[in-house]
Amino acid sequence: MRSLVAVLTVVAALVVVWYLACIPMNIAGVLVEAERAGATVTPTDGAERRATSGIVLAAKNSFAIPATWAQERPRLPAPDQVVNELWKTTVGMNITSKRSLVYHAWVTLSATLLGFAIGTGLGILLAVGIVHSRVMDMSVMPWAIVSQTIPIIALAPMIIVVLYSVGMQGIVPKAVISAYLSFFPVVVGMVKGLRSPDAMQLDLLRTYNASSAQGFWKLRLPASMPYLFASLKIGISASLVGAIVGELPTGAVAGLGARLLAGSYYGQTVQIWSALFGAAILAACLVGLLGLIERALLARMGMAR
Amino acid sequence: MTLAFAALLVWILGWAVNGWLARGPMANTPLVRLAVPLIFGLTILGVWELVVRGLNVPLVILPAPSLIAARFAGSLPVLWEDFSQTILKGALSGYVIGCGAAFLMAILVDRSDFLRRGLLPVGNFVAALPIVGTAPILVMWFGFDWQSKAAVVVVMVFFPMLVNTVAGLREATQMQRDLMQTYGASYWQGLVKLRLPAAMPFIFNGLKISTTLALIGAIVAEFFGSPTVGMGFRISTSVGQLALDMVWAEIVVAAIAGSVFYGIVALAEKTVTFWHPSQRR
Amino acid sequence: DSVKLQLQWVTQAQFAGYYVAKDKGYYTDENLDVEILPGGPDIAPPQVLAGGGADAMLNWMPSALAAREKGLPVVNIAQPFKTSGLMLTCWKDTGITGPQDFKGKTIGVWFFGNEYPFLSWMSKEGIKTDGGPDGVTVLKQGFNVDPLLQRQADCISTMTYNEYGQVLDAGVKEDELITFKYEDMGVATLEDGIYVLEDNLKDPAFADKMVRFVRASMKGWKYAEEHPDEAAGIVLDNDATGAQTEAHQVRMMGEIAKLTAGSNGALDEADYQRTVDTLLGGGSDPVISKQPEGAWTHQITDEALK
Amino acid sequence: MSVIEARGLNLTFQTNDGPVHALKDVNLSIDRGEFVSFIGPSGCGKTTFLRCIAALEQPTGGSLTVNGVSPEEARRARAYGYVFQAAGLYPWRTIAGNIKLPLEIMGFARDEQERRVNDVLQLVDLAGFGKKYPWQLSGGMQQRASIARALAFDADILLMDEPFGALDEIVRDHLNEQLLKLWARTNKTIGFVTHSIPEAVYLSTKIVVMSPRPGRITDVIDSPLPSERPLDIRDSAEFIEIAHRVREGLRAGHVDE
Amino acid sequence: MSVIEARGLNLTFQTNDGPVHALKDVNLSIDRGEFVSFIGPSGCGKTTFLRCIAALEQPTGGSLTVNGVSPEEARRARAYGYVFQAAGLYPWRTIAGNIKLPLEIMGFARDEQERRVNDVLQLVDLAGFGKKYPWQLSGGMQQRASIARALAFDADILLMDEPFGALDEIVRDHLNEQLLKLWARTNKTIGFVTHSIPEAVYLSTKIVVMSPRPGRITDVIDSPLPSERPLDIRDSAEFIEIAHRVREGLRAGHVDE
Ligand SMILES: Nc1ncnc2c1ncn2[C@@H]1O[C@H](COP(=O)(O)OP(=O)(O)OP(=O)(O)O)[C@@H](O)[C@H]1O
Ligand SMILES: Nc1ncnc2c1ncn2[C@@H]1O[C@H](COP(=O)(O)OP(=O)(O)OP(=O)(O)O)[C@@H](O)[C@H]1O
Ligand SMILES: [Mg+2]
Ligand SMILES: [Mg+2]
Repeated sequence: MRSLVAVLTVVAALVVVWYLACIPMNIAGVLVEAERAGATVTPTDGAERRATSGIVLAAKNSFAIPATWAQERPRLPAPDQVVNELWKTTVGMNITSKRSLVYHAWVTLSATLLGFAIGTGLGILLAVGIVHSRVMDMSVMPWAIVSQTIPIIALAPMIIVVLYSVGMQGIVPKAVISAYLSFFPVVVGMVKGLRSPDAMQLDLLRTYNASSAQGFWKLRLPASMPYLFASLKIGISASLVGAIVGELPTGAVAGLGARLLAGSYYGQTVQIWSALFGAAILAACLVGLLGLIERALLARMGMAR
Repeated sequence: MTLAFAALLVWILGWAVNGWLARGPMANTPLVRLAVPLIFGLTILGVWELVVRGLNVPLVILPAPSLIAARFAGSLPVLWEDFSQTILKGALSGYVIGCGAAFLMAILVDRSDFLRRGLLPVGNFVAALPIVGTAPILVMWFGFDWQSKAAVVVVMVFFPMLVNTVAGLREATQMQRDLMQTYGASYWQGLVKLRLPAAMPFIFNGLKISTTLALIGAIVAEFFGSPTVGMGFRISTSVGQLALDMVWAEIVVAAIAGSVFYGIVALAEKTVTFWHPSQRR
Repeated sequence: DSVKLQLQWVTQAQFAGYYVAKDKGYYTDENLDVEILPGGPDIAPPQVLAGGGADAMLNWMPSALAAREKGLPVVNIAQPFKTSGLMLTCWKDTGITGPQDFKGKTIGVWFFGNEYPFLSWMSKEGIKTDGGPDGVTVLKQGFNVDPLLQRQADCISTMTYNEYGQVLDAGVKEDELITFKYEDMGVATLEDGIYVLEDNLKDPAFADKMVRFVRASMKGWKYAEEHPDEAAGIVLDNDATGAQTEAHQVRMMGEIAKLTAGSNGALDEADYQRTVDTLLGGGSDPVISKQPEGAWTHQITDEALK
Repeated sequence: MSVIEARGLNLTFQTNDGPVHALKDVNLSIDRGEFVSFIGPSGCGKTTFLRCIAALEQPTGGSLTVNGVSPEEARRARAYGYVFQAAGLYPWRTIAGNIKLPLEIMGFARDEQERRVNDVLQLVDLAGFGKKYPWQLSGGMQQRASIARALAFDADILLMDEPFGALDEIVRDHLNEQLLKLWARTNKTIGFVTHSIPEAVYLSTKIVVMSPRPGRITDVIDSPLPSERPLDIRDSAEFIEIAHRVREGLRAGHVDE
Repeated sequence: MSVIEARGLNLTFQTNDGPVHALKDVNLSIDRGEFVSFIGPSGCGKTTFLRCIAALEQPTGGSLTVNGVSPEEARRARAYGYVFQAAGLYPWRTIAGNIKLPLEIMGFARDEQERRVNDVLQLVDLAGFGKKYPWQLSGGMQQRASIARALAFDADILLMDEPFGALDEIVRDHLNEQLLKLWARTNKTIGFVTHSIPEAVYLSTKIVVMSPRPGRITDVIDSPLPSERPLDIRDSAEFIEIAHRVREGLRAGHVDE
């Protein structure tokens, strides 16, 4: 409850700052439009205006301020414009329509989930290997770190082309990229988690003469659950970013990435921002969902207090 | 086909050598710790080379490592120019500004429970904004040169750093805080003598995460508009020119730069947080 | 028979002929099942072709010739676009009146294979592109016209059918701008040709498939030229992003029609030679270093236009 | 004169499971120079009471004065040296650095700091270990360092919360002996929490027996033992008798486990 | 017949700072049904010796047999119930689930599992707590659950490493009493590590005093106390005398701290 009030306060403050920022950001464009519409603006000379800062322009042309919040293609759209667009393209539209953000979110989401599943599966397998094999630990782990320094967007087109050439199109290439981004946090978290049982707990199993499979299922795996979920939450947002990145070169067919691209291509700032927020909201929902699953699972396991 | 078969052999051989090293009596010496991943890397390169040659993979799909190395060696001036534009100017300045701002913000936020509760969820939300959406906007705002790349990096590293630092500042145990109280220490004394040192492992965690983010951010941002220099610029135009060897040479630069950057931060971490159990072995 | 066609960019009226042919059943009439793969930033159609992800691609000739020099033997089998739509659009108030005024200015250029005509032109004019005081500063322009509107560049690359309209849409009046058409500057290069891999062409079955494909596509183009509004509608139906607007596509279709007019699909050798000469004239940094051999063929169009 | 004076002290924690009555109606007065032990089962409020004295916890009722002023004011006047159950040394500082910490905070001159650090290191038998880091020392040595830290700035009142809980019996005996000597020498007022009956009896001039739910004082035993106490005083009949009385008091408050 | 037989046992750990001689020339034989306590200062090798018996550590010299075979074989025959210092219950399993863990691993039938869990819960006075999670229980109850876990599969030998170290004196007394009763009933062989002299004396038939650097046995004391031992046997002269002997033995090995 207290958190909610705090969050709302911060959001409100940010919104106010945002509205204020719109004024200097957009004033120059607004003045050009106003001038074309026949209004007199100061300074009248375009070149001189360009050399003047946005704040000064706003002060000299206060009549134009309201217009900075209602431009059609602003540099910085006002919050209500973004919210309006979001509303219009989600609730206000049939979700099967290609103009509906929900449709595009679904396209991205399906790639995200597939990629997340692949990445998580791979990450867990790798982590199991690393924990159980010293060779893998010593040789693979450093390269896993290096792999994260490679800019994925540089690889994305190539991954897609390579997958094209073996006949994979559509959702799979996107999912592969999203898996590439999500596997790393899972590996790191899972290795940590599988190693979290202390020596005493492992020794206990040895006194029972338990096999290493029994040790895995009865000790390491349950002990790793909190770590797994912490990294799953990071992994799923990474997955989403991966799916969006994968949508750019695949031809911007559909999905949030395509919306971003098309918006950017046609200078539709409001559309970019709404797609951007759509993506962030989607990420928040996915993380929230994982949080719920975590709570339920840990409660069933008796680890939630 | 024979080459592909040789690739399999190389793989098995590399793996066997590593297995022998890792299980051997020297397994814990620094030399072996370095050698094992290196051998693994070399094995992969060997397999790659042999597979590409053996299966006649077209150059424009995947060049062999030897070609990439040749291109790397032959383009050092260009690579250096791109490196200094993207990494030294874009990534580093963004990294310093972003991490610095996040650090100061964290100290502010930490003073007020209200701010912390309010800001962190919002911060997490903002951090989820995908870079491919924010980068074009920032390029539009800050122009085509490295400033906009730095801005992208700032946006990318700010929240991971903030979250880690805030968590770190709360890391001091109740007992350690109480001790400060019994001394009647002021807020700043408590901050400098207790909470900052205790936060160091977390701060470094944030700094480490931020290194790779900074690199990726600066390179990716160049895809959305840049002058005619920079690693991202080179990668994207080289793909268009089908100069895949150049693309991979830049990726090698990125990987080396990333690893070195990460290594430096990790080294700094080792000296600063020498006292932390994780650094003590 | 199935054909995969790799476009250079996202679905828009620039590719109307193919969408029309598909929509109107021209491909089906030829017994073809055509899949149109939209492109996007950072995906190189020659690469897709090389990887076997597509049977044919659309490409600008400079990029295709460069790929050929890189060892990827692509061949032009048809050239539906007769005229180039590429322009450089500048603010008039920067004082630019002709190419000689470019020195010291900032110019936005598309890369990814589209930079070749510009570089050739500049070297023909003797202007350096390294950002020095007596050269031009080149920016890698993004997907839109913002660099011009935001005054980050003095000039940007535009296409007659697309970006130029966007600049006007933003409220800029034509008399505030000065525009240089590559066509008028004598540095025009061929755009949007249909290319396939040389080896594939030796296979008679493939060649036959391409004949039918080109025939149906040209039929689509000619239909689109005559019915621009309907063609724009078809493109819109095929746009999966839902971001395109009708007005924009209708106008684009109108401009595109001007570029395809005059082409029956067969490559005009003179145009080809002019393109090659322009590219070879690239001075110190030419796009291609030698006269290409076998970069085009009339084999398909001869058959298709019979 | 009484240094610490609690009258009808109450402290209730509000928790998710409802209020916890950690201290109920606690009355106690401690004179200057006394060595007072607090003993009682887990959760009876020993720690809480010590924390109230050091103004680390705010009582919800009753009155508590230290040196005639409120604990808060006493804390500002730096009246307390507090030793926690675990040594709680800062791992990023050397032993000497840890001991210097309160001195830095209180603004002692640099050479004065050095002098005091050396003095207290000597006092707790750690001379020569100043440059080591905490994790390089055994548990017993760490605990001694933490006592040195509490002694360094010469606070009037020394509060110790199970300082020897983690140590083995022999080390513990040894530290007990040293603590007694130190107390005799400096004449500080000491509040000392322990779980060990012999320890409480051996050290204290006054033993406070507490019992939980709600936390309250069930018995206050003034020790008749002489101030000179060799270790084998623990085998004396007097000692055993007091120990017995403490044990009875404890058992009474312990019916439910 | 001797269940555990160590002859000239040596164990050296190789560490970064050079070798650590954790056990040197240890000779000891333990008969069936004995209750043996190990006592000694920190680092003298008590834990290490227990771990050697349970085949968790490999001796570097000498011989050690358990039931006439090697510890390794004895472990495979599941001869040990081991109770660690901390309760070490798995937080994601209920108390019953924790006790069931070894039974599952050893492949007991399902209804046999249930039966045994109920039996041992009864034995340690925790009937009715099977469905609770560890953190819902007090420390003393957790420790009893961990003992129940070690008892569930009826190992011959029970090894306990400071099982009551973290508990307060009253709870500890109570558990000591119960442990003695249990031992009397089941007639297991018990190896028990402790830091507390009274605890060692109260529980054992044999007290092994150890001393560190290198870890070795300095004294083995056979207790003359009767097997029936009420708590107040601790005030008896006999008890005090043994305790005194143990303390002397300990002090001898403790000169350096
Ligand atoms: N911050 C707190 N919030 C809520 N309850 C608390 C808090 N601190 C202590 N308590 C409760 O107050 C009671 C007394 O706690 P306290 O720590 O003083 O016991 P103690 O006598 O020191 O026990 P121990 O011997 O285990 O240290 C306990 O029931 C405890 O759970
Ligand atoms: N795995 C190990 N590697 C290196 N040295 C070890 C290891 N385990 C124990 N030692 C060393 O062996 C010696 C004996 O240790 P051990 O744990 O048996 O002592 P202990 O008697 O159980 O002490 P405590 O009472 O503190 O538990 C110590 O000096 C310890 O530092
Ligand atoms: Mg306490
Ligand atoms: Mg031990």
